[in-house]
Amino acid sequence: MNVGLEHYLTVSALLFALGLTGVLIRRNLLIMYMSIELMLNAANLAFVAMSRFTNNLNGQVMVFFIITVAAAEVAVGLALIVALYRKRQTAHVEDLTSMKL
Amino acid sequence: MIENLSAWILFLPLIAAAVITLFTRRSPSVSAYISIAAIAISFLLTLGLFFRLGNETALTVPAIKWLSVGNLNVEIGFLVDRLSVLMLLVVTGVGLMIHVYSYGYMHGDKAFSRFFASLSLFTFSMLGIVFATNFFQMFIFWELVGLSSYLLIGYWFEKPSAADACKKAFLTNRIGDFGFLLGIIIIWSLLGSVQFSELQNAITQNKAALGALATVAGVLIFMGAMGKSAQFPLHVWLPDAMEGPTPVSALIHAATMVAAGVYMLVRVFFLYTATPAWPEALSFMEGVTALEIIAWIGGITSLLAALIAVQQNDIKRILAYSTLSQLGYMIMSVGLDGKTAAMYHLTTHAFFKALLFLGAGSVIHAMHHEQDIWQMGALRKRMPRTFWTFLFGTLALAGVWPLSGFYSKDEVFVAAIDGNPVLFGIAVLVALLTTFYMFRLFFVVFYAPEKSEGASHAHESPTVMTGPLIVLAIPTVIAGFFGINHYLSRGDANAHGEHHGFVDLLIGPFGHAPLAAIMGLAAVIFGFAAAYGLYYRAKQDPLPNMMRPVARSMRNRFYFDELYAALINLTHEALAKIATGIDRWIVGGALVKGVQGTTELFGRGLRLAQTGNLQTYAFIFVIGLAVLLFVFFRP
Amino acid sequence: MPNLLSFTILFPLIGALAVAGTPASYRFLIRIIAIVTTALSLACGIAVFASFDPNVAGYQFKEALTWVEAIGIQYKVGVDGINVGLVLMGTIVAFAATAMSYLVVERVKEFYLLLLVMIGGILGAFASLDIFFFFFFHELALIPTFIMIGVWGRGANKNYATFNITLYLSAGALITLLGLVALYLTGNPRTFDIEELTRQFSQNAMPLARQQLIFPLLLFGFGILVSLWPFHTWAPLGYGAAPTPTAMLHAGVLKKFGLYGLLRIALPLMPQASQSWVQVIAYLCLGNIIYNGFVAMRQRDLNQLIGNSSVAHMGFIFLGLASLSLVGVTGAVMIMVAHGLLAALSFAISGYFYKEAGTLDMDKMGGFLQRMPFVGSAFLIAAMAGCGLPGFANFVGEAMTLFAAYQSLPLITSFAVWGGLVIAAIYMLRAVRDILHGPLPAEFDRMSDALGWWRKLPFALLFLALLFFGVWPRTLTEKIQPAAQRILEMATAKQPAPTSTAATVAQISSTAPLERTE
Amino acid sequence: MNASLMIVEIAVVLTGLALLMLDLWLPRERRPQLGYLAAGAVAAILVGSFLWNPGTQYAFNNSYVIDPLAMFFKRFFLLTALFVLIMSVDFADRIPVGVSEFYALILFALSGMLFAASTNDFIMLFVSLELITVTFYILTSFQRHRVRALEAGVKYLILGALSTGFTLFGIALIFGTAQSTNFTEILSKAGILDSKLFMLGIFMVLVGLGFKIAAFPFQIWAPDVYQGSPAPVTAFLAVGSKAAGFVLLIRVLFGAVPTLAQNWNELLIVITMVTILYGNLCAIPQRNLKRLLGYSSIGNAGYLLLGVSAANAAGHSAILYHLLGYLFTVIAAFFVISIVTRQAQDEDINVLNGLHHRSPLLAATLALAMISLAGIPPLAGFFGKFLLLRSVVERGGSDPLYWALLGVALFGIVTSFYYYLGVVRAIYWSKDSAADDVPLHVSGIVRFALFACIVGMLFLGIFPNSAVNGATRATAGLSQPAGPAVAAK
Amino acid sequence: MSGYDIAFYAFSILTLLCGVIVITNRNPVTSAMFLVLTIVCMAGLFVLLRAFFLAAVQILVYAGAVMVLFLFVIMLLDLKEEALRKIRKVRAVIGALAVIAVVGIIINVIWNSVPATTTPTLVGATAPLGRLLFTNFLLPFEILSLLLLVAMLGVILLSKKDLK
Repeated sequence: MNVGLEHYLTVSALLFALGLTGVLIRRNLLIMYMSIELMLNAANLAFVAMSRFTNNLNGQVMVFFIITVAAAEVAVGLALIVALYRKRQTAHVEDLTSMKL
Repeated sequence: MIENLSAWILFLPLIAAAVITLFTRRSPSVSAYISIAAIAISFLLTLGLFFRLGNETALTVPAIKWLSVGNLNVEIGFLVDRLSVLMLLVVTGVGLMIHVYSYGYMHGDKAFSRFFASLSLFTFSMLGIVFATNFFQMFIFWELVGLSSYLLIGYWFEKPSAADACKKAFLTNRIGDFGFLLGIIIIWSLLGSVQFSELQNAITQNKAALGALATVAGVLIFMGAMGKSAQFPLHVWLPDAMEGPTPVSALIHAATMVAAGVYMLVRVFFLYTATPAWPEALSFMEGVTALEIIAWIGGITSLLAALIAVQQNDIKRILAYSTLSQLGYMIMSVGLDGKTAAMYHLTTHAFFKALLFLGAGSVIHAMHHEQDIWQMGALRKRMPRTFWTFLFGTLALAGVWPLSGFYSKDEVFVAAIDGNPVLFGIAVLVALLTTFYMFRLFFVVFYAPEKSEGASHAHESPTVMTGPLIVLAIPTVIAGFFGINHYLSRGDANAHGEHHGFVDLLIGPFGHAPLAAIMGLAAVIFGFAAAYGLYYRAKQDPLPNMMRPVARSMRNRFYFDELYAALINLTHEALAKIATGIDRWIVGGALVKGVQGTTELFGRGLRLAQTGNLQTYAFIFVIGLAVLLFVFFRP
Repeated sequence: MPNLLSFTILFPLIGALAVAGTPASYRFLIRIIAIVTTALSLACGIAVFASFDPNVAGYQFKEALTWVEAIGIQYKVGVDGINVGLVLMGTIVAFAATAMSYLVVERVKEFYLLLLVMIGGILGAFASLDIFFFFFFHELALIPTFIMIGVWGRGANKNYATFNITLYLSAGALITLLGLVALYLTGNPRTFDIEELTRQFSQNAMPLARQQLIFPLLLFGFGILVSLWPFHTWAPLGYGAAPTPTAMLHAGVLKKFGLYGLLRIALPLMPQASQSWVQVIAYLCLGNIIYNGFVAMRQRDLNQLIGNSSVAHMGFIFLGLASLSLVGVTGAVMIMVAHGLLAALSFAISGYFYKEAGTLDMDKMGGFLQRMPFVGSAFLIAAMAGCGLPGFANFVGEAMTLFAAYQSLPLITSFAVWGGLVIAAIYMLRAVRDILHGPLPAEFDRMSDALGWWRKLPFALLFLALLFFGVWPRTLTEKIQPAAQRILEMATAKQPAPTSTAATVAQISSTAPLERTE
Repeated sequence: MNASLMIVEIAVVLTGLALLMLDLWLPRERRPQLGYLAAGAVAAILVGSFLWNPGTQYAFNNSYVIDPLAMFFKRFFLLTALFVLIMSVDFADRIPVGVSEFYALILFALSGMLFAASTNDFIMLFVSLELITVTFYILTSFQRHRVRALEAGVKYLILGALSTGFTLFGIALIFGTAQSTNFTEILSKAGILDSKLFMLGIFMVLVGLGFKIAAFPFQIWAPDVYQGSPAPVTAFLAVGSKAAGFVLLIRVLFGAVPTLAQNWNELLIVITMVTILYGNLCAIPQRNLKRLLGYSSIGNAGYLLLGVSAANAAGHSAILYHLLGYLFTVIAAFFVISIVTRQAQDEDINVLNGLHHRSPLLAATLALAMISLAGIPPLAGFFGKFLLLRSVVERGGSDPLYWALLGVALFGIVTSFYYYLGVVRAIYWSKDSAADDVPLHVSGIVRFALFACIVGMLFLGIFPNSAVNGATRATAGLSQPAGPAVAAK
Repeated sequence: MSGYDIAFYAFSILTLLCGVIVITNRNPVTSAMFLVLTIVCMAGLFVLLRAFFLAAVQILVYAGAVMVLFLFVIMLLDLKEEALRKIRKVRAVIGALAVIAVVGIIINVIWNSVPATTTPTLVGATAPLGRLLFTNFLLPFEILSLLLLVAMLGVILLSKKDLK
């Protein structure tokens, strides 16, 4: 069996699952955020594979966009986390429950 | 034509009531004059109507179309025939006397105007029943009579006993009216009309028109009479109704209103000629007719009331039970197919019982509202006019020849002897008891030594009160000589043209039914003898010592009030408690509050998901997603 | 230029605007505005009633204005025999309630504003011939009710009562709304116009499946609004807490909206469904008459008693409707009018008692007739009318419904007669006995009767109207009868012969959405 | 490429840039006034947009579309931003630094929404969505001296990024299966719905949109973020961001895969039901005003989803109408809350006690807003819910599932009375008044905005004709395929 | 198995392994470092897919810029190792089930309905990519520039030391 689209997509899905698991099990905001980056990368992989196997370059343009957006998002996100850390001296999610119910 | 003035007979008292309520509340005398004038004019017009009727059976009077929807047509009509004219005479005649008497009796009462307004309202309602050409109209005025009775019994409403009594009277009547209305509804649904003439035609043409419901409908209609005429088992309200002013007791609870039941039964007697057709399942009821039930109820009531009367000490209550007993006679008579006899007795009874009540009122007035006969005594000398008129009343009630009561009671006996020997026996026993308790009362009040200060300082009442006594004493004595029964039955074709001489009338009873007449007189003699022996000079009641338990039961009215109280507690109060409980705890509580509470609880529960913890949020996000994915993309 | 009927609705709303523009400190002026506008409305109502011609088929005083053309909503009003009496009754009660509003002393401006809006909504609801406005006006009247109970209400559990009545009635209204929307979508072409819908469905009966869908929605939606058993608990609770004018208007007029809706919409448009639901209605109405009668017997608070008795009276109206006969339906409309006047009178009196005595606990009261012969007598009259005494309009209506219902529902009717004659008498007379009769407790020595014709007017007006229709019922029945006849002709129609059996089966079993491919 | 079609967006972006420039020349204390400039510009653009009637045109390789629907939402967003800017000026004293940036960010978010309104391509969808989302991360935590603001920002950030991940993965699947990301092309691809992978892709895109509109099970962020954000941002989030989600949802579901919208009725119904229930039930015991509105916004997302579930023309126009009513209502509510909480430094319902005495205008506005939210005539909320319910009844036929949906919707509406009227109660008949009975000062322009909101609520409720017509016209272009049941007939 | 296949499996397994370490290692710095490795391995997969330009961008932007930023922040905040915590079993099971369900279904769908593919000929060269970017995708590109501006503003506002 040749390596085909489904193989790439499977890898991508597994990577996506890893990211999801990370969000669920980690309590450190930064690591959670890194896990989300994993998910974005999974999407990137899917795009590139799709692009390759359907002979459509648009997918690669999309990946380009995603990387840009991810960069922007990371910048904002990290700034936020840092700001919060300065205030609360913590980056752990269970400490961030001043608003609930 | 004078019959076209029938509406005035009916509405004059109403107008009087309205005028008094609206304008003359603050001038009592004017109110009284207006009220008296209204009933006097009504009486005169009735007399005119009587003479206009002459030998005719009925007159046609244009009716007012009142309600007409679909096949429900109701008119306010004016039925003018012998039956109604006789009843009109009784109502307006006796009523006029009582109005006049009241002017004296009630003098100085602070709500004098209200009294006369209510009295006029009552007269209006009562006349409406008499004039009724259909069931619906009769029911309307039937209820209005109930209302006026309520108002008059509760006239001294600040007295708790009076307030309770009027409530009791109205409610007991309502139970009867329940049957009455349901009966009317059944008849309407079967025959499509409420008009007496149409119903009579329908039943005459087809005796089985009421089918399986004939007896049921008949008994239901009778329930109306049971309430108004205070028949067993709805008799309990009447004695309590004596809480009202004495003229009211005389007019409403002796002469007229309580007789309305009898009048109604006579009026709709054609219903009871229908043959019942019981359905297969109820074939064992075959042969049971409404009339039979009516007769027995009447008989039982008369006996029961007479027994209770023997051991009462309140002068008005004795008379009240006596009224019950006499009403029982009338009802029994109707049940035994003796409707003429019933009406006859009704008429004479109206006179002498009104007389007795007014006499009692006179006594009470003199005794400063003391009603216990064992506080009175030796009033014969101090109140001669009252004494004499009262004597006539007593004799008439006892049925002493040749007073009016003898003749009418004899007619009842005749009906019983023809119909049912057992009931005849009861009737004779009641006659005996009647004589006994009436003379017990009479002796204790007028002959026995005085037993209180009040009794020794009593004075004869003013003329405005004794006048009506004397006027009423006249028909009490002579009403038997007019052949009222013949006047009524002369309407029938077969009796037409028959003429009776005065002497024929005088001794007639001994001629055509000697057994009845003789038994009646014998009962009077025995009763009188017993009363004379026991009470002629009695200082206290010897009877309780002689027959303890029986007397106690009698004195306590055979415990009917207690029984009913228990019954109501067991049924309505219990159901009400259950319903309220359900309302509070189940419908209002478990359901409504439950739904609200559960909703809020769910809200509070759901809200717990909002822990504030980001990880939980992600968890919920993913779990929700997983569930949706699983449901919609499951392999 | 709007016609008389529109003016009947408009005057209170204009009054509301005027009140809104008046400074709150001009209390007297505000009161005058309210009274004058409701009086004008009353005059219009009387004029409409008087000039209504029962022999003309269809609606009179019609007026229509397009509102939302995209879905065909229009402001359309008109009266026929059914609602002409209700509008008149509404204006009478509205005037009386406004006149009784002197009992409210706090935040007068807001109160009158809400009161006038409520009145406008009530009258609009009864006059509307457009389903949407029919509902819209009802809501317009309902909301001020809630607010008035919440702000000016009394009693310890005022808040609970407010929320209870709000949630309950809103639920009812929304269920009704669903039914009405479904009804609108069933029309072909779709329309909110009641007249048009009636025309459509009298020509082609509504598919059975659709009837069985919409009818229960309307029945229970409206049923909640009318306190059909067992959805009644809001009524005594809410009325117990409501300020007097609000209770008068709601119990008297607004509550009839549900019944009016059933009669105007549910019965004629969904005949087969109506016929199949009649038994259910009949049994439920027995719940109202008997059960709530019993509950009323146990009440010791006058307002609770009146509230429960008013629930019980609704049973007779349902019974009349369930009879599906001319006499019964005419009687039902008659009771609607009569009970409106009666309920308003009862609550006006209890409000007055409360003002004078400071309590409505019947265990504490007694002998009031000595201190207030006028109001006391009025209460006696109301109690008597409440237990169906002839001479008052209630009797005529109740008797008619009972007469009519016996033919199809003998057993239930027998119980209803018991409930109407005996149970009603028990609780009404107990109230009279406890409140009016007996000795007067010393603490009530300072009470005074309604003095001056102005104070007496609302009582007298309601009482006289009750008496008028009781003594001359034909003034009302002759107007109702032709309209009721028309409604019944539709309501008792048999299932029309289907063009083919297969078509009917398809119609019934189809779960087709309401969309039509036109 | 007809870039002139983007004139509205360009104008907004230029305004934003101009603000950033002007900031440099203005003294600190004058900077808050820039908001008026921004508001004025937005107002001018709004007015201008009415003079421009481009019909239906496409640009940028069909990825951008101007049609009545787009124009409706563009005007909607402009109006929202106008109100939000006015509110922000009033709020400026509570923003310690970067007021002009705050205004500029609002404008940039607005431009993202404007693009979203014209989206006709999944790539555009992603990009405009990201522009909105990232801007909101910043706006949410703009008051960085408040821990709650930061906390809200972080929560929004993590969950937002999570949902972005799903959206992206979904777009990838769509791209791979449909070989295109253009809505119009996808619509014309026959048999694409046979691909389960494609459907999975759409589903995952819906996850992202569901997050934006706060639909179950992605609603969880809303209460915290609403509570933590500055009032103008919350208002913008509640109205603008939600509407953006809805316009994208409409475009995707009814513009690209209308048949799927029909086939997925069960999915949509279930989500709608749970969303309505969740929002309304959780709100019952809620005491914090902004949080309450957060739950309420979840409930309202549910109501709006009714129109999506109905998946018919009536449903589409009902969504638009209801959103319009929701705009005035929620903006009005946040105006009042923003003013009241400034003085009280607290957001508990208690701060409303005695508001009636302190400022009748504010009291009346908030009360009207609550009544409108509760769906009581004659206010806008009533007619909106009426139209939504109507669309479901129309679709439902005798299908029990739709009637269950209606039942739940009614239950939700009735339940919502409980807490909306609780607010009204606090305003008008609370027993103990707030500590100080100081009258609240309301500036002229805010007063004007409040009046505009009230007029909007009342006008939409009493004269819904023009708005309904507008909504109907705007959605007329959407495909209206016959429902499956009709096809079976 | 061709060399291509071997390379694919190698890169895939490496990517996933590194990913596992990212989410399991308790030391944030290690996590970040392994994320960089993951990204680099992915770049390898990109190369296998003939997306050379993207592979370069991936390494330059992602591994180079983004991850450095991450590391920088981790250092700045001086994050310690995450303390072990009690794992609530129910929660763990449900979470695991949920993730397995999500991924299982996705993979299942992928294998069941993967789109028909043609022989891959596409090469992700820079020139065609650039052409596309500035023609068909000009609008998203411009919007992204706006997004970057926003991000810049945001970062400055959120992290400027003294608030003026």
